[in-house]
Amino acid sequence: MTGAAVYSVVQRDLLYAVIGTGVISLILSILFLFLQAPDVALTEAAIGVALTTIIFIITIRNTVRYEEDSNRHSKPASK
Amino acid sequence: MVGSPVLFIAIPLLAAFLIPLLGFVWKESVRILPGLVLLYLLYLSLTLMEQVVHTGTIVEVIAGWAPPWGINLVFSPLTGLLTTLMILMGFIIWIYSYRFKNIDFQEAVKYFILLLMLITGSVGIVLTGDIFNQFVFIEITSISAYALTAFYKGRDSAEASFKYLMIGSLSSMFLLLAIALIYSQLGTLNMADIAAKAHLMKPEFKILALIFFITGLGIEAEIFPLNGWAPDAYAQAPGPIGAAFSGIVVKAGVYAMIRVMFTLFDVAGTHQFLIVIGIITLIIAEMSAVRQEHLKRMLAYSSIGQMGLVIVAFGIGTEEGVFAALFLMLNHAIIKSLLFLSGSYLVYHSTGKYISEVDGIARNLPITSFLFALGSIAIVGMPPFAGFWSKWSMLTAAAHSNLILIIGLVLSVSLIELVYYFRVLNRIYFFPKKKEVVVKKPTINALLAMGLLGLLILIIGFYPDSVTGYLHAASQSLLDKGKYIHDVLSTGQLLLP
Amino acid sequence: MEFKLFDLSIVEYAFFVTSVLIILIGLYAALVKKTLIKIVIGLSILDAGINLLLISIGYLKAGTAPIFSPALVKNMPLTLENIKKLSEGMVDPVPQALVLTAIVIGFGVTAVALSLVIRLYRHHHTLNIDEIKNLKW
Amino acid sequence: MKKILVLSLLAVFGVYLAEVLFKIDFGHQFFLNGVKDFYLTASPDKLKVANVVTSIVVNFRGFDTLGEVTVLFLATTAMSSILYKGRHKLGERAVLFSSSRIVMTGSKLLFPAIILLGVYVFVHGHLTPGGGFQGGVIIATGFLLMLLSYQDYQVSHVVLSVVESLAGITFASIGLIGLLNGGTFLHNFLHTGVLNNLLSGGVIPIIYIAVGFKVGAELTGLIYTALNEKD
Amino acid sequence: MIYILFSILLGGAILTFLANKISGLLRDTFFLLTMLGATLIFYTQLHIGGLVNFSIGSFNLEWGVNSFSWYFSLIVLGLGTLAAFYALSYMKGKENLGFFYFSFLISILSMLGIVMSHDLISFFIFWEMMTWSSYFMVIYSGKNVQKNGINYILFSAFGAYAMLTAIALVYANIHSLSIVEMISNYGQFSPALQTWIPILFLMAFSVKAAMMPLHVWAPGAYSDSPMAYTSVFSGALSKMGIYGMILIFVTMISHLPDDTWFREVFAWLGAITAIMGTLWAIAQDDARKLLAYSSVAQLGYIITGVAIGTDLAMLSALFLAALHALFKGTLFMAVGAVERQTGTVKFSEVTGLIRKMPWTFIASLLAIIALAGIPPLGGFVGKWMLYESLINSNHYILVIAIFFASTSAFLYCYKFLFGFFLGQEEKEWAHVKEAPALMVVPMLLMAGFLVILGTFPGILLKPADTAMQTLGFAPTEGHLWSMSVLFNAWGDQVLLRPLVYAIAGIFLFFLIILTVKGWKNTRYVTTKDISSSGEVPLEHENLTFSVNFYQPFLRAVGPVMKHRMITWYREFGAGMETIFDFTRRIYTGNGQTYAIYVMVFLVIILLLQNTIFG
Repeated sequence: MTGAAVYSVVQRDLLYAVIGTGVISLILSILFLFLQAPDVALTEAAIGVALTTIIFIITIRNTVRYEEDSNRHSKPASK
Repeated sequence: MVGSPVLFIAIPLLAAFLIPLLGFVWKESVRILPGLVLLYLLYLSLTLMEQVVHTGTIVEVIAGWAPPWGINLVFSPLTGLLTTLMILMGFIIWIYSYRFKNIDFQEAVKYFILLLMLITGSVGIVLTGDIFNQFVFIEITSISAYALTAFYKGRDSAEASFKYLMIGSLSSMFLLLAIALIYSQLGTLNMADIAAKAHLMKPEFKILALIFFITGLGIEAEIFPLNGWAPDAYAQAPGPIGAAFSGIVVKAGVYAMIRVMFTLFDVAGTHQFLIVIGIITLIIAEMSAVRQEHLKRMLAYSSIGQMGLVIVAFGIGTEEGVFAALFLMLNHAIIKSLLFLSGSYLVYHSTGKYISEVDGIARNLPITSFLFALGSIAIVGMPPFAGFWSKWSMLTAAAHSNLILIIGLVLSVSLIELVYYFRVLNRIYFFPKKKEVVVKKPTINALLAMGLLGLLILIIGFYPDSVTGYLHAASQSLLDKGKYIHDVLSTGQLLLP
Repeated sequence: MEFKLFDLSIVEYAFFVTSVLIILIGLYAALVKKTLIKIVIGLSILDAGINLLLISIGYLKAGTAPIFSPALVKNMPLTLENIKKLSEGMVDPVPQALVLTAIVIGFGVTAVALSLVIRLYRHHHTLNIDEIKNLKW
Repeated sequence: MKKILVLSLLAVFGVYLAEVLFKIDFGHQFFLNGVKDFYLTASPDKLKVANVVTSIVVNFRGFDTLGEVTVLFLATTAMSSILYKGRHKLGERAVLFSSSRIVMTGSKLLFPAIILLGVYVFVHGHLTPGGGFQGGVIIATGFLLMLLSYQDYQVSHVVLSVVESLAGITFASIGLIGLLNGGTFLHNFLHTGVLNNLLSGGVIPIIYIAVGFKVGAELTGLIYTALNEKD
Repeated sequence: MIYILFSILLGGAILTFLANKISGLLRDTFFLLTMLGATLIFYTQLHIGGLVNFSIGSFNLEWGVNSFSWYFSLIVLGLGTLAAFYALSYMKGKENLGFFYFSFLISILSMLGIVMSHDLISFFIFWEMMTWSSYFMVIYSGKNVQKNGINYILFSAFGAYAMLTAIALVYANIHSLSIVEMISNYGQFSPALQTWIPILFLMAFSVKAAMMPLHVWAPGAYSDSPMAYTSVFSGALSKMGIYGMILIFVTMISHLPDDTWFREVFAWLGAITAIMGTLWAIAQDDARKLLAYSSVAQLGYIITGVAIGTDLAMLSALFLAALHALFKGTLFMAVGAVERQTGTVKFSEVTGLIRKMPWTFIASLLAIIALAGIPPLGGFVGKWMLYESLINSNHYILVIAIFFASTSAFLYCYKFLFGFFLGQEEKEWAHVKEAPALMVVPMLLMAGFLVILGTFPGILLKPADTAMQTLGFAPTEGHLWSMSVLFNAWGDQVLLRPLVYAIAGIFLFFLIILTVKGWKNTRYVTTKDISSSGEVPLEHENLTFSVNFYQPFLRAVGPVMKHRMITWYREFGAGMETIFDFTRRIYTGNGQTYAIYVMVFLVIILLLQNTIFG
């Protein structure tokens, strides 16, 4: 889980980083099951894995995919 | 029984859920409904306040489970006072924004829902007697605040909002950590219960939880190194929302912080700590305000500074100090709201909201300028306006506790404050107009709202006795920790199905 | 400062260690990474860490989930004593309820944050936080 | 430089946090008279709700849930307010990936099943793991599936907001009825029935169903808003 | 009665303000009626010793009149009424008149309030009302607001806050705000408080009295307000500072074990103020500035008198205070008259108005004579008493300093008279007429009163003596002020009246001779033609004699004057602003930096937790 977290922080392709967070959520929900918290596991699985990831992906789709791109086509901030 | 404190939360929520539905039927209702709700709640809070001052704290139990188990709402003289203040400010802000900028219907729906929730969240923070519930209300307030900050599309509002959100997320992280630490030790989330059992906590847990609380709530209360988001958010939010931030949201943040420090834990040194951070906040904020080019940003820094002053007054820790702090909060809410509301009309024509563009605007906007001047003079603490009495009570409280240095500092900072407010006033009244600017005349409802605030300043200024009774009751109820615990935990009727 | 970091009980505390590490990683991303999306990712990782921490605090060794399911009750008459006996073997349900709330709130905040990111990109054509500072001083 | 500063800050923070956390006896409860014992007994005994988490979420700490639903509602409102550009242009949705016929058909088949699963989850919220949130989220994923695979799939905004509002109003009204009926907000004024029956727990399942609808509608609306966002 | 007096002034102020919207005549009527009504009530109805009580904000407020406050009210209302008449004519046709009259009346009200307050809180409130009403006047013209206006309000606020601190300290210690109780309990304060409370109060009062390190607001503020108000500003409002100083010196400082130290410092500050004020006045080209600096100097004498604090010195201070109100009021009015008739107040532009504005000239001549302290006018009596008290209390060096200032004052007095009224008549000013009667009559009235005072100083000395008795001085039994006799330091009796007559006679004689001689030998030469001196003037070069008047003298005192206090303050202010500007860069605009601040804050508390929460 920590590995997934590190991966999604260092990964420069934002899409993969987001998938990384999805993996974190997945592992987290499994951990929740181990910790006898089925309700929370269910919620985390549904929200963390599915919805959060999809919203991130939509955002990336609307902005940029690679971290290096984040300021590449920056024109002077339009006022 | 006139009504129960839970109505302060339930009715606005009901209204917020209703607004989109009603919007399909009658568009105007979207704007009217929040006002009606707030008016009713204002009536309710005033009657409850009267009752509470005479008969003692009302503890409202949710779902029929007695306090340590169920969530409870506490309507004490203190929380009641703040609730009344917040709802009053909310109502005035509603009046002001009733026709604010001809925003289209879809935007109006969102604006009024968010505004209503901003107020409700703040009221919830104050009323609730449960730390996790308080966290939930803080989140409600914050999310509405993020959205309202980013409400205007043309400005850099999204930037301000994002900064706010970043810091706000850190705040909620710290709050959750603190809650986790407390729960791991005491197994309870009820504030009174925690206060009663605080001595059972291991000291390192207690102090770490306190530190997390200070950091988390300090972000909401805008104490110095944590308030980077505040000037941006104040300046970029629409005018009435700036007023709501300084009149409602910060008050809730400061209340939460003070409640944690005064009631929850019995850690030594909190008072001195409050004084130190309060002074730092005060000085840095006022220093930053002096050379400010943007009017609303200047007001924002001034607002932060005033909150620093409030925190210093709380830090004095005596009943007089708390009284002064509450009085300062009350006055600051009224006066700073007036400044934000009138100020946003003064710089309406300026895209950058520059102070240099208000030159000679008094000729076009005489009433707004007059109200702005009234607010400036009052906030600097000149008698016989409202600000003077609170500053005076603060000074006597400090003098009583032999904190002479604080008096000196506070007054020298007041001098700084005076300089930048009067610079703006001079510009408004005496500078020649640079070019023909198209000024926006305030609408009737905006004038009404500002007039009400101006009237309040005068009333409190000339007849401070009108509020001091409530303030005394409130300050006693904050300091009487034993009574708080007793009041909450003795609400023992275990209502069961 | 006494440290049990190298104690054998480290295994027992794996959940705490993991959650603290994840909180720190999330914070690092939020405080150092320049891309707005990375910052938001950091914040959501942070949330995950805190949720794990809360649930671990409520854990009871060899406990059961706090559900009186038919499988658990097994046709026992549900007298108060029986309930008490069963409940002693259950993990703490309160943190679970809290985390349930916290997850949803965290999701709400993330959604708002991402919509702000889209707005910022539309306005500034960049996602670099160092370049988005029109508001300062 | 900044990295080093941040790393050292985080190190201090982490050490202090870990130091204190390690003093928690993991896997053992050590506080006396905590609230959880009461919840664990009162839930099956008084409320006749098998899932204690549900009874906490909906009844003991129902106020939190009301707040939480509000947070989601606000997040939806906030998101559409932030991304609002004037009038929506329909049919210009962002295309994440072009979907094949197989995917389309598959989604069409899966969709009712997912919705049904969601409904099941929140109807049985007081008996089995899961509840309003989980069910609502599952419903939302169902809609998400459809939205992703069919580019011209539209969800009526009116219907969404009506469902959302009605569910919210139901929640708040049940609370207020409780206030009128039993003197406290969210008072459980219905007969609680027998443990592990579907019709048990008084108002708890009703509230959870309302929550389910509300969450489902809100999340669907949220995703819909996000998906309709396009430069 | 005090209620009625105050409500008349407050109500009149508001009515005047509102009437401005309806008609100018109505406004003027209201204004005049208010002033006259207040004055009438004051003289006929107010009883010395009456007290009224009421409470506000859980404070008990107490107002009353004693002979000490009566004396100062007399100055305020006397000068105020005359200035009101003057203002009607002076202000005619200007903008925002409702605002002007409103502020005028409020400032009169607040000054009366100050002297009639018997508790600290209403004292402070009236003090602040006085500050902002006079601030409105300073910024009325709209010129130099950002500079002079801010200066004025900043210094006033500084003083006010010092006072507020003192009041808070007093309140925290004795739980009462009554001035009487403060004085009677003063002995019980801790030694530190016994020193600091008077110092803090004196800071507030010396700002208003324009004492040396705190005087820099005065020239700008005096010269920027409309002249109709400046006469009150300089004449009466600054006396509020003197009022407070007297109170503090008599009731507190004199009870201190080491009060000589205090007295010496303040006496010297007063003397230095007098000298520097005089020197600066000499250098001015603007008549308003000249008078402003002269006011600063005159207040310096009074402060010295107050600080010395013997019977005679106090008496002379009180006498000079009233006198200063009279002559400075007259002079500012005269400048106002010139300004109104010619449109300028620069000596280098206006000359030779003596024939155009003879009455103004006569009034200012008399006022100047009084100012310079030349017999036979009142100024002489006051200064004489001051010198005598200084010599009696062995302050010989102080006498020299004061005498230096006093004689140097002749220079600017002469400059004032000569610059405006004497010299060549310029064609440019041929059309100038005498000011309207409403303006001239108040000036002449005051000037006339100055003449009377020169011979019969008892008219003022008697109430001043009564006032001093209220403060606990022994009655002076008349021998100090018995109209005709003055004691000098060596115990000889000098008959004042013959002396006065003798000097007046000499003066008249020379005047007649000079006039007659001058009449015969007058020859018109334009002041701007100096080609006969062999110089070729440039075009547009102003060559009036008033340019570089007293150049040699100024060159001589130049080194002293090089260091202007105001530049120090300005540099201090600029330095502070630079610091402030630097400070706000903490808010870098980068959200991430703010987040790092949060972590830094957290870590600092974490590391210091044992110190903070130990």
